[in-house]
Amino acid sequence: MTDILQLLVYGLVLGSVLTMGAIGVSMIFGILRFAHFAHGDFMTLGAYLGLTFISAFGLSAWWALPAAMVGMAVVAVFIDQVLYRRIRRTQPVILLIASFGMALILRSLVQLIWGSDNQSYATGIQFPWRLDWLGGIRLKPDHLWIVLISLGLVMAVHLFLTRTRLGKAMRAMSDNMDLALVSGIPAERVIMVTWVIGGALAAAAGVFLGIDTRLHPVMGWSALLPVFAATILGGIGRPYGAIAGGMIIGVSMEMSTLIIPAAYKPAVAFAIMVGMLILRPQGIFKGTV
Amino acid sequence: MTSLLEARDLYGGYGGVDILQGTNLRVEPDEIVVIVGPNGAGKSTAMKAVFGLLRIRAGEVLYKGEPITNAKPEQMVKRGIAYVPQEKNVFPSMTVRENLEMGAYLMKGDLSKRLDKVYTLFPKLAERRRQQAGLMSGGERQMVAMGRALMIDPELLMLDEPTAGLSPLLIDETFERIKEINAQGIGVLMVEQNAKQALAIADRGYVLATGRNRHEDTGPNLLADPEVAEMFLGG
Amino acid sequence: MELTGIASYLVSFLTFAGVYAVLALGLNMQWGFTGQFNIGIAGFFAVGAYTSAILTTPGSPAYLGGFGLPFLVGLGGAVIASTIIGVIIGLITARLRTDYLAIASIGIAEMIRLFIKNEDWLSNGVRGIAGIPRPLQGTPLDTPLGYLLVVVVFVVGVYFLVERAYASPWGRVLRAIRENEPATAAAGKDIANFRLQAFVLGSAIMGLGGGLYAHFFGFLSPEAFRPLYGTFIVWVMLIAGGSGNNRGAILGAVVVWGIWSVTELFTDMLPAEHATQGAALRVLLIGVLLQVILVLRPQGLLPEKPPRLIARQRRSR
Amino acid sequence: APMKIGVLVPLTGDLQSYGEPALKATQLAAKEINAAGGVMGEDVQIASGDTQTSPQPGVSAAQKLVNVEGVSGIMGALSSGVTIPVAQSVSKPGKIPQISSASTSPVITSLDDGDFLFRTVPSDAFQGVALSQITADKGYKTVSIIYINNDYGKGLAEAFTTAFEKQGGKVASTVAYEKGQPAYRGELQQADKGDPEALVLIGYPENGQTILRQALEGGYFRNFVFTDGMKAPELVENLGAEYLNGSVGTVPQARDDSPGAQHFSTAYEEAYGAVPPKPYLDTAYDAFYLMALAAEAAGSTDGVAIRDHLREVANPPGEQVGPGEFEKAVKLLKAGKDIDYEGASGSVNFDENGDVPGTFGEWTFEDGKIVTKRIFEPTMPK
Amino acid sequence: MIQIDNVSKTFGGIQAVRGVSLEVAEGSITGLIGPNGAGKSTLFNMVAGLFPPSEGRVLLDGRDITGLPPHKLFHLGLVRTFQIPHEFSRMTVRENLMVVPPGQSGENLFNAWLRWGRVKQEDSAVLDKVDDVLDFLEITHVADELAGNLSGGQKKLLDLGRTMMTDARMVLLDEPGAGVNRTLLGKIREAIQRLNRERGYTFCVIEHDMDLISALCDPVHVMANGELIASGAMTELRRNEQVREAYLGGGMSGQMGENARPSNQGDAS
Ligand SMILES: Nc1ncnc2c1ncn2[C@@H]1O[C@H](COP(=O)(O)OP(=O)(O)OP(=O)(O)O)[C@@H](O)[C@H]1O
Ligand SMILES: Nc1ncnc2c1ncn2[C@@H]1O[C@H](COP(=O)(O)OP(=O)(O)OP(=O)(O)O)[C@@H](O)[C@H]1O
Ligand SMILES: [Mg+2]
Ligand SMILES: [Mg+2]
Repeated sequence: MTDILQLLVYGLVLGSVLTMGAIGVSMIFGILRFAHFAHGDFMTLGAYLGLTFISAFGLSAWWALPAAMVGMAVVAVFIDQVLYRRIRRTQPVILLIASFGMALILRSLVQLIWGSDNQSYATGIQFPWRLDWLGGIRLKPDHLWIVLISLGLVMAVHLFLTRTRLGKAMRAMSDNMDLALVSGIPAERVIMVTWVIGGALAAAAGVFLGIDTRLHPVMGWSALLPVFAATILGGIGRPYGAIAGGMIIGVSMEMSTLIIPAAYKPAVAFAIMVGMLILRPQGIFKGTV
Repeated sequence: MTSLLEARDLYGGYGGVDILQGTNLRVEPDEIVVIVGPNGAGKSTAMKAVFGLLRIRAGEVLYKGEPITNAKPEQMVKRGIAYVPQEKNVFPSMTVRENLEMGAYLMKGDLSKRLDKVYTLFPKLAERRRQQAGLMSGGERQMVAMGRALMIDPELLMLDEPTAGLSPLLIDETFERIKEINAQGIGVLMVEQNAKQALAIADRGYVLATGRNRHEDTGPNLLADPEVAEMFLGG
Repeated sequence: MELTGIASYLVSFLTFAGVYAVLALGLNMQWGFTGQFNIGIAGFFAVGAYTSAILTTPGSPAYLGGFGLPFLVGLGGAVIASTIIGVIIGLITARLRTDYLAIASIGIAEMIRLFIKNEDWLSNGVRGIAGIPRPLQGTPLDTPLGYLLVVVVFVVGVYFLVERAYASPWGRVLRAIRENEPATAAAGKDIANFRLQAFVLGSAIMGLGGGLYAHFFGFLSPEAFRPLYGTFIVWVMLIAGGSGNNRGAILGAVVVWGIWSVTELFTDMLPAEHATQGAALRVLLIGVLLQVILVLRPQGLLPEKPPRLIARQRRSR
Repeated sequence: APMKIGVLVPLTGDLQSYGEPALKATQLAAKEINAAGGVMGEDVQIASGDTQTSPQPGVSAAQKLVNVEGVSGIMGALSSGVTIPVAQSVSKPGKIPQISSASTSPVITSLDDGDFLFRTVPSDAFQGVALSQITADKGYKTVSIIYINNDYGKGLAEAFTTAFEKQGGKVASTVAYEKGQPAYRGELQQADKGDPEALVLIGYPENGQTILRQALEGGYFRNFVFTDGMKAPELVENLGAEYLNGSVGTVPQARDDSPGAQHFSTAYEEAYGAVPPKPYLDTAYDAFYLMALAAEAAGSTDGVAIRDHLREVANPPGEQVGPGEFEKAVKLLKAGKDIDYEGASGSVNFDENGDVPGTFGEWTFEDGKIVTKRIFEPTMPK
Repeated sequence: MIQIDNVSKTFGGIQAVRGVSLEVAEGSITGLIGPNGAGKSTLFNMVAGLFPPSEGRVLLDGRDITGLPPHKLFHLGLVRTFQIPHEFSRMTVRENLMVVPPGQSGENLFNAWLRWGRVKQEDSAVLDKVDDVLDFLEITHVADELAGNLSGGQKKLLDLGRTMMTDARMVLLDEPGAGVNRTLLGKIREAIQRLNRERGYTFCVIEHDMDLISALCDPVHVMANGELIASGAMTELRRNEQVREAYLGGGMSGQMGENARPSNQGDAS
């Protein structure tokens, strides 16, 4: 029982990371209609930006987080302006392939700038609290923070999307870009905001991953497929669904080792996803029509 | 007095050949102007060009005397021009109410007055305010589309076939509404295939064919012209 | 036959490109014609490669087979196996929309790879299968050039079949499905059936590509079928070449594999101390070149154009 | 024409951090050889190729080396998954000798390579025995294994288990891990079953570091036994010295008191700074050196001729020459004498399969440093 | 020919069609009118197999076709057009029409590969037919355009053209007139009549243009709020108070719209 609870805790941590990535993927898909394959490398770059802030200004990882988020938001908007904007009027699949090329570019940049060895934010190990009232499960302060901050960010995004006009305009754009233009919705600005949110959350995911594990130029790329799985599970274009998707994928990946050989672990995310697609193709929460 | 809208000698298209071959359009304040013509004549293209959705290669568009050639749609809305496209004119996954709100995206302040106005014009929309627009019948969508455009309290309303797919009752109503709207001092430029009815309420009309102006006259005169009737209005 | 250095490099380069061209043609059938977003190419690729390898290698106690059968039997097996897998996956995913099919297919491909990786009895697992024979052994044509000829024959053959299919009424229905399913159904076409046919045929072609790959390399391990080189590069080839255009698919394979290989010559000019940075720079360059193609020619180098009407020229109006 | 040797290593992709030092080691060898007058009087050149840690680009790069650069031999590749297809589709048909410095897969021993594939690193079959020996020496009776799910990890895990059980030890559980996962706690939980005293971690730092961190944080393990793949200084930097103290590992390694090893480390340090405590530098150096010696002995840059002379210069009998003694070797060869190269990584004597036996080092973390405790030849327990 | 038997359809909370029963007689041109959102298209979609009814049955020639998929219905001779045009955007107009004819042997891959000659021959017959249809609809000049580039009205014509490419027995037309130029619409009307007379096609037409309906259809069914509220000849329906209130509008009679604007009456005719 403790085993299960313990893995559940870990699953929630992993789920938070995936959620941060999946919300961005989901929003970008909703508005620009393409699966953003560079999102994993956004996470990587965000994590490394965090590293730079830590080593340059001596910040702690938690203070580097907002800085990395801002930095990544800027990078994301920049990339959109120089690349994606130029091909936005073509088919989505072109954007998809372009984002794939962008993934290659970002990864090699990270490698050129920061090198290819493992790095980490802080030396040392943080030992967990033992929660005896909860069957003796172990809980690390970092993990608690990761989950709490993720929750906060999710709430913020939720409020933004439902309470602000810009948030609603995003949904309008994802429905019918031409009509949004005709209605006077400043499409370019909305797209920019989408990238700001997507980039910032990707950076959060990257920094969380860096805090929890280590930094490596392929760290984000490796997490990309589970992030997609979470997006699908939640229903494409549904940021709230992404939360549920992220948590389900995270928890089931961590728990899977209880029943199947660990070598098949990466297949778990896919198996859930494929099963889901076949049984309920719109995702848990209906995806966009 | 300057015209509300004036388009002079427009040339432009979708990349290849020019669809518009020197089209001219003019709307005076308080006027209802109707464009009729065969399918594929370039009517929708002309509307899109005026509204900045299409690059105009030559010619100019003036709004109240100021040039707005190739300005962004956002600018058009800010200046008080509203446009309802012919196809895909609602946000399918948003509710009726949200569709209307999007129409007033650039407007600051309380929307409830404007919403009420649209709801009185189209009571059906009030009834269905929570329905997703994508799931509505063809005619219902047209209402949503019109309603969305009216949310900005425009000075010039551009409508591309507003009555296509509407029931006779609603067509009558729609034209009534258009007259009402016009009576409040809003200029209306519309493309119509329901030509007889449209020309009947029009101050002026254009007949467009292959991107050029073929006839221009008052509505009643065009209706009376046997050639126009034979060629474009269905006898 | 003696070949000079550059020529034999070219031979090997073209063999590679040829194998990829087969995969790109298979993808074109699924995506270019029908609009099926399969990003699980690596799965079919792997099934084809492993089937042919198991059938043609000499016996081994470590894994299933090998049966030491001839090359063509191996390829036939590759096609049959990937057809079967194609039918199964095609039926499972029949109801899925584009984006969902994409994600489901990549998931299934990864599952196939993990299966191959972990089921030693079948595929020798992570150790891989070595000693896959080349065809034409014992003949004077048992050279790299000979194998290139074999690959070219298959590329041409597949091109012919696929191009005919494209120009035929069959291809017309597929394109109609790609554009609008309800309308195609209303025109009396059994969309599920056509979609399945296209998916399976595309998969079979990918399996053939896998077989050609196995005999070119002589060794298979699950590493070869990771998404980057098993799937994405094929997509890049098709999109850069021109999706919907079979010649575009072939051209894309040559150009993209060219970029992938030739960029190395540029970075070789850097001093040797900077080899690591050079390699990263090269990947950067690949990424940038790819973007340049996409921005300048979003429809691909050879954009799709409606096939010439196969019937006699219509009377002039 | 001057002799050109291809160096085929991963410069991008998962194993890139091993590619760079290996390339440097060969550059060092080339520098020394050229300072000593070069091969047949001309400077030997290096052409590098990037495998991207994947077979397709690896083979393509090898093709380029052979056909465009016109190399006479290939040093590489590192991972067996690339080395084997290169041997089968490039070296063997092109009749070019290939020496891998890091591919430890047992498959290579029996591979039908037309005798063109060699390696300067012992097969995993031996390291498994060495690993079992140091584990037993530490006094561990029951251990668990977590290994990377590839040929390297699997081969070592199996060899270790066989040897360790023969020695009377017990393997509580064996878990394969997939690389690139964000977390490995499930794996650790599995490995924790059956009260193991230590974790035998066979893998690479890329994910190994995550596993270590999560093992420590989760309180699963405190004691570790590593293999060569995890001999990486960044672990200390990233995890903290105190947690690694006392953990031990094996690595294929020459006796470091041998003149060859000493020469190599001094020369490397002079040229590039401290020798990174990563494996497969000395083996790369030796592979390159042997290739040059064999060409000198053959008096030709033809691939087959070089291959035919590889064993002659590498194996006894003959006068021993070592790193830094190229000039001497040339003289001996010119005088018609037989030579026996004793390399930086050991005696490097090729058997009929192109394999080398080897000695292994036992290394450990001491106050944040990786130190070699001893060098030994493993013996299979009865 | 078609018998709709007590059919209902609910979408989530909305009951779009409630217990409608009606018949389309063989050889007739039946009209279906009603206010927007009355459930007409929904009824059509159920008959055409786009989705099954929640309740009730649909019979074609006495055979139960409830829930059959569209392609099967097509082969039973039932074709339809869409209210919102469904063109094949990245195919030429000509190809759009060439897709339709059933039983093309080139739709079988093996024929395409092995019996190229025959496929070619067949295609050339198809092409002749296509050219006739294009001529008829006056869109020959855009025959080689991609269909996605057509104007709104042209797309409607193309949709109609597709139904003319086959030997249908029963054609469902969902607002063939919306957005179509009235002069052309007159010709379409004639074509429908001719197909009906000469080839015995049965039509069921949804349309809001009363000119077209009264010239073409007998009988006409009126739906409102998902229910069938009246049936009969157009002249009778005009006198039906319920119909006028729900659909035609207060003072209307005769040529639509004219009573609404008496001031313009003289000019209009
Ligand atoms: N898929 C759907 N989901 C939910 N409601 C739907 C759906 N399709 C149609 N409706 C609703 O069912 C009702 C009937 O729609 P239908 O399209 O049949 O009307 P119609 O009679 O064809 O109207 P029009 O003349 O305007 O085309 C409408 O209120 C519409 O909003
Ligand atoms: N997106 C497009 N790309 C290329 N050509 C187009 C595009 N849209 C329209 N056209 C072409 O421009 C011409 C004029 O089209 P337009 O939509 O302006 O016609 P219209 O007068 O509005 O006709 P309708 O009454 O049928 O709506 C047509 O021949 C059409 O084929
Ligand atoms: Mg139009
Ligand atoms: Mg309808």
